Amino acid sequence: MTLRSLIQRTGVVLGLLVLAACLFYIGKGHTLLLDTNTITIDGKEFRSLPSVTVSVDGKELDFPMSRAERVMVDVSGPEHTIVIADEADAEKKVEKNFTIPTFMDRVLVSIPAILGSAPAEYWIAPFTPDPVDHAPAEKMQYYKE
Amino acid sequence: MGHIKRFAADFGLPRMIIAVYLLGLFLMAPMTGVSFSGALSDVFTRIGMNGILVLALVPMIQSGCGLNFGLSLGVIAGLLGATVSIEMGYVGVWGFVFAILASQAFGAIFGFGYGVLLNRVKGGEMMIATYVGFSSVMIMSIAWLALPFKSPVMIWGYGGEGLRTTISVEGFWRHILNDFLSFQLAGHKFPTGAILFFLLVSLVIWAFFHLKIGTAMTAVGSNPIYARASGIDINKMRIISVVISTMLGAMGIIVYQQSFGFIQLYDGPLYMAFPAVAAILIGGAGVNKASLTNVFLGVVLYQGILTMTPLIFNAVLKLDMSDVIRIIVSNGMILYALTRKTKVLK
Amino acid sequence: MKRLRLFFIENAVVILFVILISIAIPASGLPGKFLLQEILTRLGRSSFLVIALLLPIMAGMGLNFGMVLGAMAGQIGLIFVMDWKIVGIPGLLLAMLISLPISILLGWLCGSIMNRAKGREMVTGFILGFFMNGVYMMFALYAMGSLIPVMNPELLLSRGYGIRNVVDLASVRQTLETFIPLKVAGLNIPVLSYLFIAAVSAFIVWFRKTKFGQDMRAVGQNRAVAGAAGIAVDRTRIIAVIISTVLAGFGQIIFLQNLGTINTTNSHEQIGLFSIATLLIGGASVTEASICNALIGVILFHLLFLVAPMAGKNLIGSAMLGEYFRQFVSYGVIALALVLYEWKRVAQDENSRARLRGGRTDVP
Amino acid sequence: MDRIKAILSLRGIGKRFYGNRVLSDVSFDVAAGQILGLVGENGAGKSTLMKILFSMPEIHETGGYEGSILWNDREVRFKGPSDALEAGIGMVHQEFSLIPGFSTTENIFLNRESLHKSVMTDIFGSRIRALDRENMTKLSQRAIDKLGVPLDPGMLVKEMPVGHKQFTEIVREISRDKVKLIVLDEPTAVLTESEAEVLLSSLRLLAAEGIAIIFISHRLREVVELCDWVVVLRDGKKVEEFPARGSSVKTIASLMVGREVETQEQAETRVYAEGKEEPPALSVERLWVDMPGETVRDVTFSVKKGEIFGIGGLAGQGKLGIPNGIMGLAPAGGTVALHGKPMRLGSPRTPLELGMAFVSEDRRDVGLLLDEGIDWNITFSAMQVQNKFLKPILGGLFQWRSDGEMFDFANEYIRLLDIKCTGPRQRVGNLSGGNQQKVCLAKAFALRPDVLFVSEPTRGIDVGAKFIVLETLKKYNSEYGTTIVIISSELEELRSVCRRIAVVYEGRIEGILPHTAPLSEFGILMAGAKDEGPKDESLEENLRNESLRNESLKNESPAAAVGRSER
Repeated sequence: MTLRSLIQRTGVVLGLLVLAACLFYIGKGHTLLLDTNTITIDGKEFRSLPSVTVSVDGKELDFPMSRAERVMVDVSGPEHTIVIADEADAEKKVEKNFTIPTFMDRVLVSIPAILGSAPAEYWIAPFTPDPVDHAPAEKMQYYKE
Repeated sequence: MGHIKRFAADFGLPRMIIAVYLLGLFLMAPMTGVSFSGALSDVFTRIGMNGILVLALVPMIQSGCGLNFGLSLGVIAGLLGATVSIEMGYVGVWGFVFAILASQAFGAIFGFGYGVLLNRVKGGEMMIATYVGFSSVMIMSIAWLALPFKSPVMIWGYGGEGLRTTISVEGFWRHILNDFLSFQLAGHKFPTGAILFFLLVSLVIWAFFHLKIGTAMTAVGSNPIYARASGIDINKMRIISVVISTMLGAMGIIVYQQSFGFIQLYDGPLYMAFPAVAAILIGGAGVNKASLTNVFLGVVLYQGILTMTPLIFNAVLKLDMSDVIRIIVSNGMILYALTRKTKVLK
Repeated sequence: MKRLRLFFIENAVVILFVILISIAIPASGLPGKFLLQEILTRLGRSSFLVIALLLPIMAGMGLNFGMVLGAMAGQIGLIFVMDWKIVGIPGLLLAMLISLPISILLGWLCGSIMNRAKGREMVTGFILGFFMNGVYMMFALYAMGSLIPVMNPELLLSRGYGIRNVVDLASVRQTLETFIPLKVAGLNIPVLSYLFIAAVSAFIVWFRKTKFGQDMRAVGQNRAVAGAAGIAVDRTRIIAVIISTVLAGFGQIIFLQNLGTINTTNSHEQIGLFSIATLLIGGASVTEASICNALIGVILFHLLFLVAPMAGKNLIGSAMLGEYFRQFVSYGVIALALVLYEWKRVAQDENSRARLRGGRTDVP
Repeated sequence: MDRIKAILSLRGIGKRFYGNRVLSDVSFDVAAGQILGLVGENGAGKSTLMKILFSMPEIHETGGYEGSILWNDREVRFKGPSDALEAGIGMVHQEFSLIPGFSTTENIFLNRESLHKSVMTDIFGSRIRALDRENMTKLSQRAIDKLGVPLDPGMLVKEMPVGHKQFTEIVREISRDKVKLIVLDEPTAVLTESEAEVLLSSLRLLAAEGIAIIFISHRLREVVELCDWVVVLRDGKKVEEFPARGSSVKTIASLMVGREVETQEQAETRVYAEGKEEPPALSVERLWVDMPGETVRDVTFSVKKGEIFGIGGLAGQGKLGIPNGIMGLAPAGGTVALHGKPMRLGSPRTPLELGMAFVSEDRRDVGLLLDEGIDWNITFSAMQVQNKFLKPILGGLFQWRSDGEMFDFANEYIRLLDIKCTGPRQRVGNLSGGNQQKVCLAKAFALRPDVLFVSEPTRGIDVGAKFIVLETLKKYNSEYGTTIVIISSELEELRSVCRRIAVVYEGRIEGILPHTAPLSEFGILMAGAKDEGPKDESLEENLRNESLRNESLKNESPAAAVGRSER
């Protein structure tokens, strides 16, 4: 085996590994938990609007979210766009991009934080299910992307 | 030292590993609280159950037809014999005897056709046997749906079609051999009759290979060209071996059923050949050579592993890996035999 | 006239099945549009697996019963992807990438073992499939979740280790079929699946034209001559099996994403049987097979698959009968192909004997 | 030697196989453009010599060779056949090494295909490159033109006539750019007369282009016609080399088959078959046998009761086909009568039941059960055909094998024939060739045959065993009056035990000679040159001297045992 072929072969293997990593990165599925609960950041309280329509990556939820609700949405990849509009006033619309760390499986997305233009690092948080779930079970709705 | 090495070479490494493994299992039995005598009784029951099916492989191996993966054909003949016997309403010993006689008739017919086919595909017998076996099982499945059996024991009760998938032989000839002369061995039943029957059939086969015709059959397997030059009709010998093998398969499955208690129809016979093949190979047989020693050793080792593995594994690891181990051991053994360099490759 | 006869003899299997199906379709009473849609879907689902069988046939190793090894590799890839929650097309591609090294390793193993059993590659591959199934079960049922970390508890059995019997592939389910939606005359066309099949077909066609392909053909026709000419016979055979195994792994991923679930312990078991039967029904033999045979085979086999139970029910009043008949056909067509192959081989031996007699043929 | 510069010189080549000397001190030269005919009986060492030239693995594995090979004046030691090919030496084998489903072009360039470039070469190796078929066709057409034969580059080999296959093989060799020397092993054996003509003229064409050719053939007429120079090998030695022009088939044949030997001792042992006018035990009329490589076309002869009859001839001429056909091992037709009663041909059982037996030339495949013991091997035929070694049980319903009788019988023959073994139960596969042959003889004797065929009784066995085998045959003949037909490639052997010897050529009996006939006559018959011109006197003389010189040598170094397998 010549050095040239050794280099090229190593290159192919590395290329495949990089490809695998890329696929992992862009294909990694995340479960978003869109949350309209009131959130307090640095002593400042953010409240959601009474009713908002939310769409993630161009897909709108079937029905608007009121306060203190949590909705699950499956997405894939790191980059996402969220559009939040006031149900009462369609003009009042917020469109934001956010990035999910690759290894964060379940992501709590705080609608009030985005609406209230809180610093971007507070928009999302890893979600670890507690033994007692905050959101009432009957309000959980499952969406498939 | 050289002696031991020679013995090891003769005995074969895989066989040795399996024997040591089985021995280990038996030694562990008392430590794990597994009932030793119960396990032993279980092993013997299984030997009596499966022995003849393993024995059925010998004639075809000896005549050079290879491993009879088409044993399911014999099993089908046995199923026909058993169902016909039940349909006729024979009970007890007579039911059993009739089942065997009927199955032998079917076995002879199937075996003849099968033998004629195998003679035309010399060299490719094993794969063809497998798939001929498989397709016959499926044809028979259609037949089980269509055959006009009437016995209420066998047909679906609630207006279903054809025969049941499993038919109980309770009340006909369940344990007819197992219970014959059986005695209690430390609180567990020893299946004397089944073991005796297996030995008896083995004796007949042993005698057969000491006759002129059996000698000729062995020579055909060893070197068909030599046999032909000595005036032997190779094709005839091969057909006879296939017929005997199929008939033994038919008998074997009935003995199996009397112990098991059920007749399994439809897909039941599909993979019947594989454990038998694995057993005889574990016993040290080759693709072209098999002896009764191989049969005995093989059936003891194989059934021993099958019985002991789940017992010990469950007791020690709380883990039932017996299925996986069975699959790996039996197919590994067949693979080993297939890839081994055999001297006579005809 | 003679040519017509020859055509019938050479395509006897295909013609037989065409006749069989043309009787069974009206008997089944299934609507034509339904059948057409099903066939379009199944072409996309199964063709890749069937095409995976072609190279070993070219290399003279017969029907690669060892392809189930590739299927296992594919399933392992999918299980990992499910565990890591990689979704959609990237998930499928990643599953293929994961299966790749496993397939290569298993293919190498399979090829090496077959090289030790020259002349009985088929039965060896067949048994090897069973054997590796044991190893696979060990891996899937005992190692996963204990030795190999599994993050997603939904995949595991309740006892805490071992993959569940059924793995839901919801996140990749039918992504190939729906990625490029196309509807023609009310029928869904799985465009991307077809592109995959086109790609593998192109690969096979191209591969035949390379030196690898030429060597494989040479090895397939006469090992001794090829070896004497300096072709690395064993290596060439192993490469044929490796490629077949890798393709079988990809094929299994495509197959399963269409079905949407994996039966952990037995999704792969029947794949070898069905793929081989499919190829043979398409008119292939143990020594010759083409992409055409594969595609025709898929259409005929699956038509039979679809209509046999209904036809059985309508004709004889038993759906089970159709089911058994279908299985009989799968096994029977393999048995038939093997018998024909052996007959041909015996005839060829006779023929080459006759040729040795020399140029003069004045023997009375 | 006053010839032009040699491109290949063999200097004192010798070779031993497992202690058997098969070649000793062979030297000759080949010059560019020269056609050298290499002739010799089977086992004379031609094949071994060529194997040494090509440095086949089996030569290394058995300890290499003696002497040196000079290629273009430099000593070479090729590491393997590919090295020799690389250096420019090509070989056309006897059996076709062609892929049936490939075209002429594909076969010519097998594993030397011209390839397109590919960017993936470094990753997957050069085999990933696609074939440049256009270029291949062009090159193969060029090579075909060079040979001047009517070959179609696109035709599949399986659809070709035999001759074209041979041409394809030769084109393959000359298509190599560097080829300087081509070895042709029996190239005309499978060709028709006209095809052979085409081949010979194309070989002349090649030679004219400066390519040297070593032409190995049993067809001596072609050798005389085609070659510039002839080298005769016998018993592993070079007997003679001389220009082909001016020599004749007869002289070459005589040189090949050996020397005149007629000792008193041999004449004495023949007494048993002299005199009495016995009726024929076996008469064969118009026999044909379809045996691959040994076709018998039309053979008629008869053997007297109690006679030891010899059948000789070169390999491939059909002498082996005769016993195989009569014994039903190969498809045959014609009339064979035993003691005047015609016998049905085609089933091995018939002749056995009528009291005939056969010791096959193919010990391993036909003669023995290698995996069984000596006792089984010896007694099996007698048991199956004549119901010996059996005990009736259950009132004769079954025939029980009597292992004890078999054991004793085997023991007796082990003693009689001096079979070296650990006992009657030893696996025959573990015995040496000579002892295996003795087992084969014992198997035939166990049948107590009336007529016994023994085919190549001494092939591949050592001197001691050879002697015992031949002596046993003679003894058996004189003790039981058994009619024996010995088929052998070794004329000397036949002449030492038989009274009459038939020589087979091209599937026919070319003539039957008494053992006393001069060697040259045998040679002429073997070469199929009955009606050739007058003898070449000077060479005849030469031959006589040669034979006297070699006589002593012959006795101490038995003919090549291993090389004998060549056909």
